[in-house]
Amino acid sequence: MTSTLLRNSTDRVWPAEGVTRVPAWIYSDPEIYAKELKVFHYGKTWNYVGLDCEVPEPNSFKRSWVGERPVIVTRDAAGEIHVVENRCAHRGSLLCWKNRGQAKDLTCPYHHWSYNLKGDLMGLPFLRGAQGKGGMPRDFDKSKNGLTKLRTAVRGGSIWATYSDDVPPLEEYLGPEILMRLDRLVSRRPLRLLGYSRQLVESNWKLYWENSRDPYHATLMHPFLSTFGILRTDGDYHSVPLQEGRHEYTYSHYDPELKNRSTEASKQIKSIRSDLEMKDKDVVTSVVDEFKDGMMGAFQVFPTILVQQYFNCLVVRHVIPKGVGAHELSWTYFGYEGDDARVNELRLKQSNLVGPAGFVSLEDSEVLSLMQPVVESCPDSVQVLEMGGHGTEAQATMMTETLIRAFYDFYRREMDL
Amino acid sequence: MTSTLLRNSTDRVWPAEGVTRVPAWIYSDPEIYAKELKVFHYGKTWNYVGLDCEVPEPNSFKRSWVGERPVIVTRDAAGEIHVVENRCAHRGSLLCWKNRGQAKDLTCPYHHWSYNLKGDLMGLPFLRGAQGKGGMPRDFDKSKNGLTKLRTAVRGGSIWATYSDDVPPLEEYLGPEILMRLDRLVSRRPLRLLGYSRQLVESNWKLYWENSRDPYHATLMHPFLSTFGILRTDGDYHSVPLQEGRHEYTYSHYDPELKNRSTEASKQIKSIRSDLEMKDKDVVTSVVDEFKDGMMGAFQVFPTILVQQYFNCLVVRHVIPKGVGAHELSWTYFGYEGDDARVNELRLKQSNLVGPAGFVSLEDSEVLSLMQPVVESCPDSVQVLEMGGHGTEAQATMMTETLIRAFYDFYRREMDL
Amino acid sequence: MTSTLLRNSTDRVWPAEGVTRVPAWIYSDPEIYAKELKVFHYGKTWNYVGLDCEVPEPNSFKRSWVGERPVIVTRDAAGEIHVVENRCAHRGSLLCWKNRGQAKDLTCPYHHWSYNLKGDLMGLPFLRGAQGKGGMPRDFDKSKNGLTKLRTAVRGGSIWATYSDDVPPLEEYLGPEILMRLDRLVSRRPLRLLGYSRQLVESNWKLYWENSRDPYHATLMHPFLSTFGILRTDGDYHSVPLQEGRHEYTYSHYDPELKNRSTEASKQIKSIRSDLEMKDKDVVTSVVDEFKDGMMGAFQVFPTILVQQYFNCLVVRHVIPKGVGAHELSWTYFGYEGDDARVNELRLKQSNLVGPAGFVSLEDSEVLSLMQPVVESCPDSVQVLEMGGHGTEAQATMMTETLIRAFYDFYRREMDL
Amino acid sequence: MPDSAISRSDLREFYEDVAACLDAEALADFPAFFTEDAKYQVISRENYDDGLEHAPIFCLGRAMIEDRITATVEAALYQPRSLRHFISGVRVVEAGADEVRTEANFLIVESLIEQEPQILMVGRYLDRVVREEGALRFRERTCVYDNYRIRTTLVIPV
Amino acid sequence: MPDSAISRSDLREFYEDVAACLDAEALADFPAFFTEDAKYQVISRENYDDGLEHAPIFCLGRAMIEDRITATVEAALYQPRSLRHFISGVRVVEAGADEVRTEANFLIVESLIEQEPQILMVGRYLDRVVREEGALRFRERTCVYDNYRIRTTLVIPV
Amino acid sequence: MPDSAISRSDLREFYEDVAACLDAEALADFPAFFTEDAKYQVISRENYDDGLEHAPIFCLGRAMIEDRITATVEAALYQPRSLRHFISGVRVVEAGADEVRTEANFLIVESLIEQEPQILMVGRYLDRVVREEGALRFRERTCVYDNYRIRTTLVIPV
Ligand code: FES
Ligand code: FES
Ligand code: FES
Ligand SMILES: [Fe+3]
Ligand SMILES: [Fe+3]
Ligand SMILES: [Fe+3]
Repeated sequence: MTSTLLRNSTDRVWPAEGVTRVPAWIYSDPEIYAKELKVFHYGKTWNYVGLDCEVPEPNSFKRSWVGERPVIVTRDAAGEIHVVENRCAHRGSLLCWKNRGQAKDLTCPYHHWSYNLKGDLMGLPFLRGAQGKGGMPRDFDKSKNGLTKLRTAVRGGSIWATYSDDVPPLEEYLGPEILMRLDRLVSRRPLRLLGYSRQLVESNWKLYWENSRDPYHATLMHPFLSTFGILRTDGDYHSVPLQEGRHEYTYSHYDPELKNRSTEASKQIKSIRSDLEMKDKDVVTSVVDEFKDGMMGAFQVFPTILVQQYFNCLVVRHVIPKGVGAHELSWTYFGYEGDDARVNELRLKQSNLVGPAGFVSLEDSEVLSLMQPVVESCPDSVQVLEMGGHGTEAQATMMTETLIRAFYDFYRREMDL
Repeated sequence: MTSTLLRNSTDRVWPAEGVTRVPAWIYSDPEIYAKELKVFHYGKTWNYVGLDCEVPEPNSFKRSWVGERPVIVTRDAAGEIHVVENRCAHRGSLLCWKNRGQAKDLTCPYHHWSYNLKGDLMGLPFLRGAQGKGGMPRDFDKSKNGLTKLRTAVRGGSIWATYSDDVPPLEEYLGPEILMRLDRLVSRRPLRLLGYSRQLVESNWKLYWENSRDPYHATLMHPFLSTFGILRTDGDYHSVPLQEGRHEYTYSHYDPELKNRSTEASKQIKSIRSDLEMKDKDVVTSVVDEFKDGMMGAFQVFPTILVQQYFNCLVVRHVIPKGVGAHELSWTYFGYEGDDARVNELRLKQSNLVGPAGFVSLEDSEVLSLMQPVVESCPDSVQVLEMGGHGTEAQATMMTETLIRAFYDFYRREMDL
Repeated sequence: MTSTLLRNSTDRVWPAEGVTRVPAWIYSDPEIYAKELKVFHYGKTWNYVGLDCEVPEPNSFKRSWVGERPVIVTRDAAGEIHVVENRCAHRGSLLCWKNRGQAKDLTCPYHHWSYNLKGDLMGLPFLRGAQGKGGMPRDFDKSKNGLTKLRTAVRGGSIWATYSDDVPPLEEYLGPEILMRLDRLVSRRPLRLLGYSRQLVESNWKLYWENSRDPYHATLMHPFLSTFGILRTDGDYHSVPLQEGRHEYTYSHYDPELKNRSTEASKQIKSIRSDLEMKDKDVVTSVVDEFKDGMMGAFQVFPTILVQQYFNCLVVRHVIPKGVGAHELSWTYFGYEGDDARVNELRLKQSNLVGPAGFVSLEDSEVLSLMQPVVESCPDSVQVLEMGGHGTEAQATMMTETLIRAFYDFYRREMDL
Repeated sequence: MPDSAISRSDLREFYEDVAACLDAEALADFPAFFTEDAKYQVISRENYDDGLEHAPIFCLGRAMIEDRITATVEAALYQPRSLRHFISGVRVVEAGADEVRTEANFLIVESLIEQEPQILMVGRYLDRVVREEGALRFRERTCVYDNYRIRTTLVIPV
Repeated sequence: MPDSAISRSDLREFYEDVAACLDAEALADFPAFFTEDAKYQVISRENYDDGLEHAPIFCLGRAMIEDRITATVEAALYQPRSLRHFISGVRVVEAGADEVRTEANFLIVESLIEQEPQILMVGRYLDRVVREEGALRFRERTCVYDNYRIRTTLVIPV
Repeated sequence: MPDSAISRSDLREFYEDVAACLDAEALADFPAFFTEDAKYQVISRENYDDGLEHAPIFCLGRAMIEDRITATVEAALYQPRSLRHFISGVRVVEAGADEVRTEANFLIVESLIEQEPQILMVGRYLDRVVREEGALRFRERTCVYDNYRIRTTLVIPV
């Protein structure tokens, strides 16, 4: 950790090879991290903050985060969604102490200043004092002392916020490919909240960001995927960077026969074992193809979420930075209003696949938390990103790091590195 | 936390509004914190280090702190009080490992250098070596290798220390108003130690310093106060800054009828509940008015203590900084020699009011520890201090932030901010 | 800790007295620490990494550290020893997750790149892709993408590594005096591993480094030594700095009569108690003088180890820095192939003497962990090193700090302070 | 009491035996502590109190418990770890005709290479226990963990 | 033994029931575990060993225990928390005619929003227990905590 | 069962009494819990699993246990500390003719001046217990600690 303290900006030179190399100091340098928050999370981006089913009725709220800053997502009496900082305008106390709940207004515990769910200051004790003593000055303007309001956008059941007035509208920021995939999951039917899994991963947030853009590792590090025929390197697969690397998506078509086929590629995977079976097939097969397209996929919206679907398990992974060396993974599992009992059961059962104890995800946090001390102790070492060539174009394979190269192409421009 | 690392001195500009605004970065910037220790605790101030009843007999000692530095308060064989650093003059080992005790001298565990209770080096093993080998050089001067001695002052039962030769004598530093209030509690009769409560609060020390200068929050955030008629915003109350904001005091006269009176102001406090009663009234009423003045009050002596009295509960709150993001609250409860059993029982019972589990204090550490991450994640946010106007003058009300404004007026001058 | 953050290089001025003084900031300043790692552990030094009996057969490995960097010590199929970084050449994952074991190759958990025990990249999945898609570019050169290999040297049963091409060969680096003492313990007979004790000491690594060069403290702070007649300040003793302070050794001849003799010097040690006896004498007496020289001694090889022998207890203390304020002490206890049951039992019993629970070592970590907060809070305080005069020459006594002065003489030259 | 009855000390020993099985990573023996139709889940207090059904580990029926063991043992990658269960306050909250509803507190301390030991999980067992073929078995075991987040990974059942 | 006698396993179950009441924040039920003249205090080992009487929680008589519950439930503000007690080593140190002096170790683990779970308190119970109206009750419960400081706040009784 | 037999609850109480002795730092009473030929060792799981014999505390025979107590009480220097043992899962793994092989989990929480309380050690007791002169005694006690390192120092036996 300390080894980065000696560095000054002139030491921060990206390797000459460009996007096929990544210097380890970007994962441990506190100044790089602070700049990322400023440029990305607090800058010209749209940050995911939650789903509308988390604030189901009027007069409800939930806590969320934009970068390291705590925010509150509210639905006011009129049903409108707002996002405000969870920081009292008076002296900066944390305003809301509960994760989620109902409330007509937000009252600060410290001096009881109270705000409506839009974030406007409605009242404060002893505004005019009492017995002619104390109180706020006559010129105190409540309308200038509300909560910090973030620009908010809602798309289907998803809620977004930004500190930027310049960032283009959400639809434009997401772009048609992401919109199509997002709508497929959250805009066609009203959402129903299944619950959360929260995970603390002691690695720089970008190690997770890369990992979820890395089809190359999937079938190798997650033996479960091939062993039980969910995904295999030789299956049909597409890795597509978007907007010069800002976002990306991947997808494949589920192939029930995959498990029993042996190919040139499958032979290369030591960890495949064909003799194993799940006793309860619900977890590893497509029982109900609810989207009628046989697709399984994931997509990333920079800088906050990865949305993934395995069969009927629908989940948003929210990556929340917690200092240069850690991040929280907040998993929100959802379904749809009117899900029948069978589909609901499938969603719950298939949640065993992804999450802090997920059959195809638990290896990620194991590897990344062990990787962080390594990158901290070797800030001048470099990562090699040449799988699938040196380019940043879309590729129809899992055997590529094009999505990561595309990301660092984008990253270097934005961070001016 | 890291978000402050990018800052350089030019970023540290106080808001143009002056003392009615406080920038959040003063609570999280490690360089500001380091400067505070240098200018305040290690500079031209008198630091409270303890009470004489903690070192009751000759040849006794107790550990204390000045800023982050460990010190030892001793009473030598002649009964004289001394304050020395708890750091061996030889190689810097922690000298004294016990909180409190009796000792004729201080012997270091590492190489057994021994010092008298004044801090003078009395002896060291093998000073002259043995068999003509080893030992210290002839020119080694014991008198130049004693412990670091702090300038010490005693007022009544209170003990003070400073690193400064320039700071005026204690009486002058405290001033007549503080002296009067301090003497009322610690100078009229010999003190008796009741015990300690130690609390770790994970917030910058100044958040607590403000909090204890903030009558505005008292009846709002501590519902117990009004509910059980101890203090109410519409009661008689005085908020008095001293020495351009360096110290301050507040006081009120206890009014047994307060609980049952309803007024314009009391109606503004949501949290008042008139239907509740304590079964044991000893805790919430003035049974024995031992000072014969019906006064309840508190005062702050910069930069270390808040002294507070509730009925017969007498306690010194010692604020000990522990890094930029935390402080220890060391509560010392005391009474007087010759207290009868009834008064002693009242003191012990009424200690339920203030401390880590105190009915009228537990909310403070809850709020402040939740506030620290907020100020760290929003270093550029500002606090608004306009209750009671924009000035720094004394006011006869609780509905004011004049004491906090006065403090930051003082703070900015001393810190050159 | 924070108090060091304000410092800039111009504040870092060594006291005018020179090596008889040590400024406390060298124990808490993160930039000094980072420079130490660069100049020492990653610079022109040989770092101890283990014993050959820890990788007894071909195709075995163990984990170790050079500075803060994780490395792997391997013995390949041909029996040859190698040291490589425990960091995958692909994306930097921690390669080896086990402390010790057998393996024919090293396969990374993340994408299964596999390396031979020399560190050469042997293969990686989908090197050529599959179905004409993906894979590495044609020009990808496996021979250029192996693990980072450290220059390795073996002396008797000891294994050493360096990042430097310029540092002289190990034998020259160690010098004849160290070689003789090292060979005495590890080169005459094949070693046998008895086991490890690992200890976390929350102090700067140099506080331990001094401590193990400090005969002055031994009999004073470890009362066991004199009480049970193992070592006494008035015994025969030699303190010898080597190579202008880089390394050092100390030794004494065991004297079974020492316990019962009273002298001028022994009288100076308060902590000696002559009335105590061990019921099992095996732990405190020389039962089998296996080296036929009656010697007991220790020596330091900069910057990683202290090797010590008490009777038949043979142990290497590996000092591994873990940030500016902590270090790991990794104790490796060993014997020899063919030790008979009696000697083996003596080694195990006498291990009670040194280690995290050692009768003559447990005080060290107690004192040093309490000392670290003191040096952090008083960065400008100085240590006084005048025992045994002001020089850095060898001395035939325990009553000297010459070895520490010699070390800082060396340290200042290397660190340019 | 009838020997079919389940005493508090029977339960404590049963709970301790289950914990010992997990601490020893004898995972193959774990499913046998459940009835065939058993429900086993590890769920956050946040979800449980809010009536949200999602649980990071969610098994309906012993078959799914066996599947999780298979996946963990045969198809998962994780760093070596030592887990120790500490169980306190085992008690019967309701004794029904054929089953007892029981509760207890659990604390799981995790030790990893190069790390200080730390609390992995803390919370409550909310169970339904029956006597089957002479042995006690869980008809339902709901592990409600208090900790806000799971540190790194949850691999071994709770 | 006479059924009035208090066995070690009776005591363990009593201790566990009291802890369960606190963990469930069923504070209203807490005073009933004490006799009317009971003394209940939570005191630091620093004060206790030094013969200093001050205790952060100091109740003389069940009325004061009820008052503290009232104050905590009706007139206190604190963040949501989960507490779990772990009790070990319940034992009788002295069996008197009408009361037994008992001791045990306690560990309280606290879980807060956005925090990793942590040790809130650790220490010893030093108690005097009597049988009253068929139930065990504390005539005195002194909770001596070892930890040097209280982290943030002590809200729920120990 | 014959009164010579050793029940699980006898063992739990025995384990708790031994822990109480250590928590009270009544070290002089510690050796009496062992037979004269007893082996007592505190060893890391790393060494134990690897078949390495070295143990930071290694005593062959009660005499060596007494020596360690003497050294600790009379000739060692360490800062004041409070230790609390928490023991869970005491059970018999094998009941032999004259001895029982038993296991349990231990957690030791340490409180130091100016520090937050922390886990000092966590692991397993692997013991052989006999009844001797009417009392239970250890013929062997092997304390296998899971934690990778010992934080600062191990002074008081486990
Ligand atoms: S800080 Fe929120 S009301 Fe004062
Ligand atoms: S450090 Fe105190 S005597 Fe040496
Ligand atoms: S990081 Fe090792 S194979 Fe990819
Ligand atoms: Fe993955
Ligand atoms: Fe307050
Ligand atoms: Fe030593």
